[in-house]
Amino acid sequence: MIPEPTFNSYLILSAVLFSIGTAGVFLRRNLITILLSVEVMLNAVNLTFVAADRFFQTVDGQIIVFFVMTVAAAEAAVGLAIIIALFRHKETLNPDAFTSLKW
Amino acid sequence: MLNQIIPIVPVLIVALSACAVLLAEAFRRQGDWMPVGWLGLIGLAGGIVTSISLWDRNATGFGVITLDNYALFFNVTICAIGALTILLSSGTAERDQLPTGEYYALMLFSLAGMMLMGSTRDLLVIFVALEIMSLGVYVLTGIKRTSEQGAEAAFKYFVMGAFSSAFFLYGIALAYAVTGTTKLDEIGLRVAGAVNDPNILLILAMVMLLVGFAFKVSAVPFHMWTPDAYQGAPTLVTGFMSTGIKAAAFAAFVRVFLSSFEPLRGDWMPMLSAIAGLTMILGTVVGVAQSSVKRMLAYSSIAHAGYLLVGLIAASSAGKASILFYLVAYAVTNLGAFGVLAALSTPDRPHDDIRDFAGLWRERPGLAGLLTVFLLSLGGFPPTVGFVAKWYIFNAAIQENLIGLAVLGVLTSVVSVFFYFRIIVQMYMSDETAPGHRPRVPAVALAGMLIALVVVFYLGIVPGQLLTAAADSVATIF
Amino acid sequence: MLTSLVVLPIIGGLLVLLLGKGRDGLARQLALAVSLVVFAISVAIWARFDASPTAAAYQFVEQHSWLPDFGISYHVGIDGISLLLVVLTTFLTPIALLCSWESVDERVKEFSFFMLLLEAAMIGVFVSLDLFLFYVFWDAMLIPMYFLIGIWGYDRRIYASIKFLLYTMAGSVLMLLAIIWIAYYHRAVTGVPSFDLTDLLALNVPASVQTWLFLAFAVAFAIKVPLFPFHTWLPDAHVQAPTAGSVILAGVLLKMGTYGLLRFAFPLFPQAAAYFTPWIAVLAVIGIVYGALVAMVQPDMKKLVAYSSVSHLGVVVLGLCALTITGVQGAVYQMLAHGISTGGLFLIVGMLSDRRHTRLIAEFGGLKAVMPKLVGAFLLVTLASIALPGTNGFIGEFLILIGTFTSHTLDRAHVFAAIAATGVIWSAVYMLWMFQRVNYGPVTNDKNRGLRDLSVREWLVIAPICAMAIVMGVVPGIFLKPMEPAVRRTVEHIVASPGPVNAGLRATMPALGVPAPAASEAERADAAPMTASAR
Amino acid sequence: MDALFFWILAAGAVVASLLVIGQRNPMYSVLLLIVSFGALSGLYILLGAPFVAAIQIIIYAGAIMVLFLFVVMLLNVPTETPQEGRLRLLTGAGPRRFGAVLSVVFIGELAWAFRRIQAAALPSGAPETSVHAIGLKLYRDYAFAFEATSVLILVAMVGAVILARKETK
Amino acid sequence: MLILIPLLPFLGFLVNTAFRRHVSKAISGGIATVAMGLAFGVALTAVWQMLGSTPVGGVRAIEQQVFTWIASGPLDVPLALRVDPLSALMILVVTGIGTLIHLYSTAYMLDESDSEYARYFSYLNLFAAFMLVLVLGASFPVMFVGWEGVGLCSYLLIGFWFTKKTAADAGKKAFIVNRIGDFGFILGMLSIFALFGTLDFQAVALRVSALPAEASAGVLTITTLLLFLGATGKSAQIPLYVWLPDAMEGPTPVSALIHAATMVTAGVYMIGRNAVLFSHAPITLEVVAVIGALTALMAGTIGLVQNDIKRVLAYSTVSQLGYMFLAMGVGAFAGGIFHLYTHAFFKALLFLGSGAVIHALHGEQDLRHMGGLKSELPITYWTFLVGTLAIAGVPLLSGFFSKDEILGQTFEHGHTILWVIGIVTAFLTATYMFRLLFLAFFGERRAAPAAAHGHGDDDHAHGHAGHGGHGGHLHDAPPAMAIALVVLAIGSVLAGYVGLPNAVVPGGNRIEAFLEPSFRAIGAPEPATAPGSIEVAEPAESAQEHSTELALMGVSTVVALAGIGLAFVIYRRREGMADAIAARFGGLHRLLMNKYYVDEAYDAAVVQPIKRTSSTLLWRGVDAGLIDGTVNGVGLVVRGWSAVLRRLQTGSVRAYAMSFFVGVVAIVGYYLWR
Repeated sequence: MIPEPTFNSYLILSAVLFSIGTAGVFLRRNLITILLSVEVMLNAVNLTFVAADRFFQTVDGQIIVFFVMTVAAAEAAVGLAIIIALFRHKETLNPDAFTSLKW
Repeated sequence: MLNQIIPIVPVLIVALSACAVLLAEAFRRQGDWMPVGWLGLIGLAGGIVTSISLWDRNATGFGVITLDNYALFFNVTICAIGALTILLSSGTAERDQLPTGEYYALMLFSLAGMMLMGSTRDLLVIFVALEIMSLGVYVLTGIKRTSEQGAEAAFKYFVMGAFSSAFFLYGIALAYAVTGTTKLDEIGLRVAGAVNDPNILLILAMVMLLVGFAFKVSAVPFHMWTPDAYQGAPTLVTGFMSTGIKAAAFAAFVRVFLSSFEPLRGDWMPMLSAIAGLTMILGTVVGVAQSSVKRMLAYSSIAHAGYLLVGLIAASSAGKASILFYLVAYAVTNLGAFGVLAALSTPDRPHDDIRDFAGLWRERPGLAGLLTVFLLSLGGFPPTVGFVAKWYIFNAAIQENLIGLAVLGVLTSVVSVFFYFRIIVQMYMSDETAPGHRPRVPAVALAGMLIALVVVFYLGIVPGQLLTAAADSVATIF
Repeated sequence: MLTSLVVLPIIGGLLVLLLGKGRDGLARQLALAVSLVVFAISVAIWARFDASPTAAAYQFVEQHSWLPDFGISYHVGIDGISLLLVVLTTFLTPIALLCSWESVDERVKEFSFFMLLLEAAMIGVFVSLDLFLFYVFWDAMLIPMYFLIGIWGYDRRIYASIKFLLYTMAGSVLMLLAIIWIAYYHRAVTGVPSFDLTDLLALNVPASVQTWLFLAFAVAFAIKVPLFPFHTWLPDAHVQAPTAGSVILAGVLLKMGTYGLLRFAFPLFPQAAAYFTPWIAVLAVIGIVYGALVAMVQPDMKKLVAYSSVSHLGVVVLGLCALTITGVQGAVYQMLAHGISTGGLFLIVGMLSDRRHTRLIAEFGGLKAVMPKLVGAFLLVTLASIALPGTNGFIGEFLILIGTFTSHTLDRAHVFAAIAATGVIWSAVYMLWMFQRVNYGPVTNDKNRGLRDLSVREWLVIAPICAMAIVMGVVPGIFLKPMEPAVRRTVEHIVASPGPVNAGLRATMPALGVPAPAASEAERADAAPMTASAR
Repeated sequence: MDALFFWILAAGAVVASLLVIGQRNPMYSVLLLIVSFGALSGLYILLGAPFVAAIQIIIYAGAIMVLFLFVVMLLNVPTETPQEGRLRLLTGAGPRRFGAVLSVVFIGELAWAFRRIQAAALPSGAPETSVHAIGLKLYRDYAFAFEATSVLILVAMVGAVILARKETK
Repeated sequence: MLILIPLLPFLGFLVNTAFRRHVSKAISGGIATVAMGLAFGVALTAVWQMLGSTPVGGVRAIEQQVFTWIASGPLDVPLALRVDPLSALMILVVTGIGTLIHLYSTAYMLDESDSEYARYFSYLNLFAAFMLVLVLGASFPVMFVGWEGVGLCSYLLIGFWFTKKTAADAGKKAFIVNRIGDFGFILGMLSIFALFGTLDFQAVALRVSALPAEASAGVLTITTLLLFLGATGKSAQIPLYVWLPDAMEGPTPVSALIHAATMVTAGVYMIGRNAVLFSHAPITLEVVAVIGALTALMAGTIGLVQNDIKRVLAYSTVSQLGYMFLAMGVGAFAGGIFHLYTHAFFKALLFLGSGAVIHALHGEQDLRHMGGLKSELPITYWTFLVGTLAIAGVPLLSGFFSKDEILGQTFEHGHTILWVIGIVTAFLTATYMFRLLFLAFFGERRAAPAAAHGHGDDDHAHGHAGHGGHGGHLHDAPPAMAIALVVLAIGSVLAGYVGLPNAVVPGGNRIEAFLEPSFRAIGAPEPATAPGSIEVAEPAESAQEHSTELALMGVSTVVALAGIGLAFVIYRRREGMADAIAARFGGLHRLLMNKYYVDEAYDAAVVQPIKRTSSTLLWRGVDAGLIDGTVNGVGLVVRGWSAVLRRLQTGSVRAYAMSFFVGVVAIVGYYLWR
């Protein structure tokens, strides 16, 4: 019989997703994918909120999720704008191409 | 309902002035001049006035905003930072061909965010405010669209920022998962309840929040963005973020860690001590080898974050007050320094290589003198405010018997003197003179620097009132 | 009264700075005028100073609340010791300004500004009775000196100046921590923090802690003195500094180290002092011989004089460590004497290098035939610095030797005295050798022919020095009498320290993680409050 | 029954996310991310939060991801080419593997942490999650945050415009 | 009143220094000489007063406290001057002979330019002033003022012709060697103050005599030895005598005044001044005696072969000083002072005589280039002869009595070996002095070979007319010099008659009786063996005593005559015999010529090692290398780390994220694993 998912299993799931997101940030060599990875992380967090909501029998978490999505949207907007600006300077999205600032 | 509004009046004024600036910019026809900067100044003045008038009122509203003296102290500080920045930017911003309207508007918005960070008692709002502030500054960093470095800096800052805010959010989530709330007070109650055997989730939440704040105050090892962002951003934006963001971040940092997570002090103190030590060491040591002044100041700001953390660790009332005082001191000094840099920069060259300062004394004795004073203050020499601030921090540290950190702090500050003085050496003692002409200094910007100068000396010689103010304001929060 | 001594130079400096472009002459005159006024005031103070043997207390005291919450106040006052040092400062500053009348010809305004600032800070150090205030002046003093060396110095000035700055700071920051610690120890005991010297002297700091605080203070001062292993900043700073800088550096700055030891380190931590004075004395005598030997082989006159200062100040420190009235009085006297005679030497060397733009002994020779007046003055200050009886140097050295020999706290005191007395030989060796190589023999180097003798201005510069050298040697009473009560008070305070001298280096501050040594219950109670006050 | 769904969806989310970061071509990544969002919204439903599930699809998959797609198209981003030259040392296989390992370690840590606390079974009954209830709460308790968010969005808009608009000579 | 005595010459110094550029020779010389003369007068009156004063505890003394000089804690040193028999004798000698030498100098230094002339006399006055402070000082520090002051003046005067390197070197050497002595002197002072809590001579004497003889003998011995070290420095005894011969670089009158008559005897005086102290330290006395004897012998042997007229005299001075210390050592304080007093006359005479010769020969100092001057310089010759006879110890001249006194006492105190040494030295003295006489005044003029001008110490470098005067008629001493010579010659003959041996004229030794009180502690009970009072013996054994004494006299007389005879044989009768002997004992001769290579030994053993250690080990090694290396090393380390750590900032955002993440993982790990 399949084990019943507990609060912990949800937490662990979100943790896994979160870590995958982090991994994406420094595994990928493409700015957009990096942004996507951040989105993955945010979503993982959302899962925690919702699970906690169920646990506490409230809806605050869901509202927070709502805010998080807004923030994510805003970030995405700005991030993509920056990416466009960058792309205008150098015809590439490889983050390692932008290392004029260092040391 | 109205008394609900009261506590948010200052931030509201600032935000509205930002909108006003936007509108003004929108209705500006190509070429004709619009006093956008002054609008901002008015708004900030309003913010300051209202904040002061609300002193000791301890107004609360919306269940998440508390305008205790602590918050007010930061409101005033942040508004002052903004005002000073605007003063210094006037003239130089145009010269660097920045879109002034958006420039000031974004600055004001992020100022509003900063003010919020200090005056809320809800993690969610802190998060949102943090985002407002950060997004504004990301954009400001890259606002000079012609500069590739600016874009690069903005992107690095943005990526790291988003990354860290994800962690911060995760921290909030974990805290929520344990306590079922994001209100600092209730979290505090839960923490106090579980102090002798803290729930591991709580610890994790604490760690994540700590990471988020540590990133914003650029503490090692979360500092990597700082030098690049500082170097790439337009000079005054650098000044703005180095002072404003630090202040706001510490406002929230102190509130969260010394109210809700105070009971866990025993748990976070060693970790934070280690971070503080690393921060001081790395900031000073790496600063020694820098040749770009902006980058050097970036590392110096990292080191200063270390000193501030020492104050946070001390955590006594003296410690908290010392943080407040230090932030003010650092803000005025650093802004002054960046103001001088900005005044010297030309559209084509940021004038931030250390060799650009060679022989500055002969051509611009006034500016050289100003920069000297600010550098001395950064180095912590009496009778400048920098000395009092450092003394106050180490005062707190010694009281709490943090001898090791104190010793580390003073020794690193000695080392830091070395790189501050490299600039002085260039200005006064090098025989050759830097090529390229020196632009004329806008009057308003000069006024701003002079204000900074006066404050540096005034607070250095009679710091009494500010010290008491800081002490009072921290007294209200715990 | 005392405040005016501190404030006047600052105001004057700012005025000088505000002068228009190209008003160098005016700047010089204004600065000189200010410094002379300050000198006059200080003399007036001396005249009104009550030197009666009963008047051991501080005089001309001014106290204004500054940071009351921290027990910090603007508290100044002088006793016999600081009085004389203040006068020394105000006496040397005009001379230093005058001696750079021609040699400093660029950026005169800034030069005068920094000189006056320096004077203010130095006076401040000597008059402040509040440790915070003291530290403020102590640290502020570095800046003008740094600029004086770094801007108007010789070729390796940048290295020398930054070395001077960092070296000194490295020592003093730890002292700052110690100051704070003791101030809050005062709070732990009495409930209110205090940085006021008189309050802190009343404390009885547990011996275990004294060790560390004393070390923090002592290192700061030892670097300033400079005591033997901490001296290497001195030669560089001296050689690279402009004449005026060297004069002030040798004349006043070095005294601050010894002054600090006497005024703060020893009285505040008497037991630690009693424990450490033998070791310091060892360093001192090493310094005496070492400095002399190294001075002997220097090719550069300034360097030679610099190392001779190391040797001489070793003598001073030894006198302090004797902890006898005679020894300490001799030490203070020797501070003044060294200020005069070494200042004079630097002035002379400066005049020579102004003429020849070199300070290498080998470049000179037979000057006596060329400029007898200058060489006459040279001879006089040389004799003063080798402590010939009848000159200022002798009195100090003699008193110090007597005091050391009869010291109760140093065991094997006579050995210390004996080694110190060899200084008599060494100084003669290196000074006379240098003097002879420079002034006697035939004029070998043609560049030295027809050098002009002392100008009127240079007379004005060097004459007061020579006069003082003689006066201090013949009628030392003028200086010994005012300082005696203060010295007596200080020495008695130090020697009459309660409790055994048990705290060795083993004893550790509780703050450093090591538990406080399980000494008396009281001591533990003393050591605890710092942690008690944590939450 | 729920349990089965949970495991399926969880697996789906994880796999999808892994594929997201495993892709060379951002286009695929975006699409795969939408998949994982779908899986997540499924989980939300399991958790009894249909409203969130809905906006998850609408806003995220619908709006944000479209934005991404749009940019990807706009810039017609080239697919990553294997690393060349200079920065190999820092981004070459070694460090990247290290990064991956680090993430795994992080998972381990978190998992271990969650193992420490005793497993808390989720209460069966879902809370009152009608849009009405949420709305009330949102506009009453979270009014201020809501307002703040508006500012946030304003900032984002201005910023995006500033950065993305073409250079006006 | 007493202060006037040193003050007068000091005023002379001030005037001559201040106006050296504006006064003619006559005035400056006049001022100086008159100042000395006045000082002599005052001294006479002072002594008269002293003799008239009522004795306190058996001692007549007058004292003047000028003002409190140094007062600090227990230490209280008034600037006090005191005249008692001993210092009375000294001030008379100093002022009297000083005046004569001033007078002599007025003529001798005429070749100098005006300002140099004035400078010379100002120094001379200054010296007199300090010397008088030295002898008048009532306490150690005051004496020390004079002690170092005269050292300074000797430094200045030796190096008077400073353009001449050898002169400058000699001055420096004198000062430094003296400083070594002063080091001992200071330490002696310190321990005396530590022992007795005072530095006043009388008080010290009193407290010492209060002690039982053995009490703290060890400390006393060390203390007195330290003082004696000072004496050896000042009075050119082994091991510190090396400066005196070089000091002959100075003008000859200076040699006469400072390096023969007065300054160099300061050490002897100092011991006499502290007779009580020293007589409580028998070991020290032994050392003093032995050192004195050895110095006398060694210097005498060196004197035998020197060719520079002044160096011969210099070594004879060292040797005679050795005599004096011998006397002090055997407790014959009075005898020592007596010899000091007679020696002042004849040695001053001899130096001035040699000066006259040099003056006549335009700076020629090498005996080998002299000869046959007897007829050309009659005054000089005759006076010189008197001096030579006196020093040689020919009976009925002053030298005979004093030297005989010393030898006699040495013998009676049972120091037979020392006595033998003394006798041998007496023999040598007679020999080398007459060698000098014969070489200089008898035989043929030996013109200087051109080569002779080459080497340094043979000719003054003060712009002299050169050696044009050879062959031609030489001028004898001009009046000023002649007077001085004659007076001193008379002195050399008569001075001895104040101290006739009691054996010959009972109670004839008046000077001893006169000085004796100065060697006692005032008011102290007369110690059983009051030093110097040996002569006061019962008539019972006095007969036998006298017989031995007479015998001894006979011996020394014979010895003196023998010495003269030997010199006569070698240098008059048999031409070339000297060279023969020199060749015969070549090694010995070379050894003596080079003064036993002592200077070289010192240089190799002391000077060079110190210099080398200082420059290579201490300066380059420790200072620049070790300490500064450490200091700069710290800086380098910081810079190094800075260069390394900044490389972590690679510029790749993913690396930044990595570091961020590492931080997180580490922190979380810490909290999980702690």
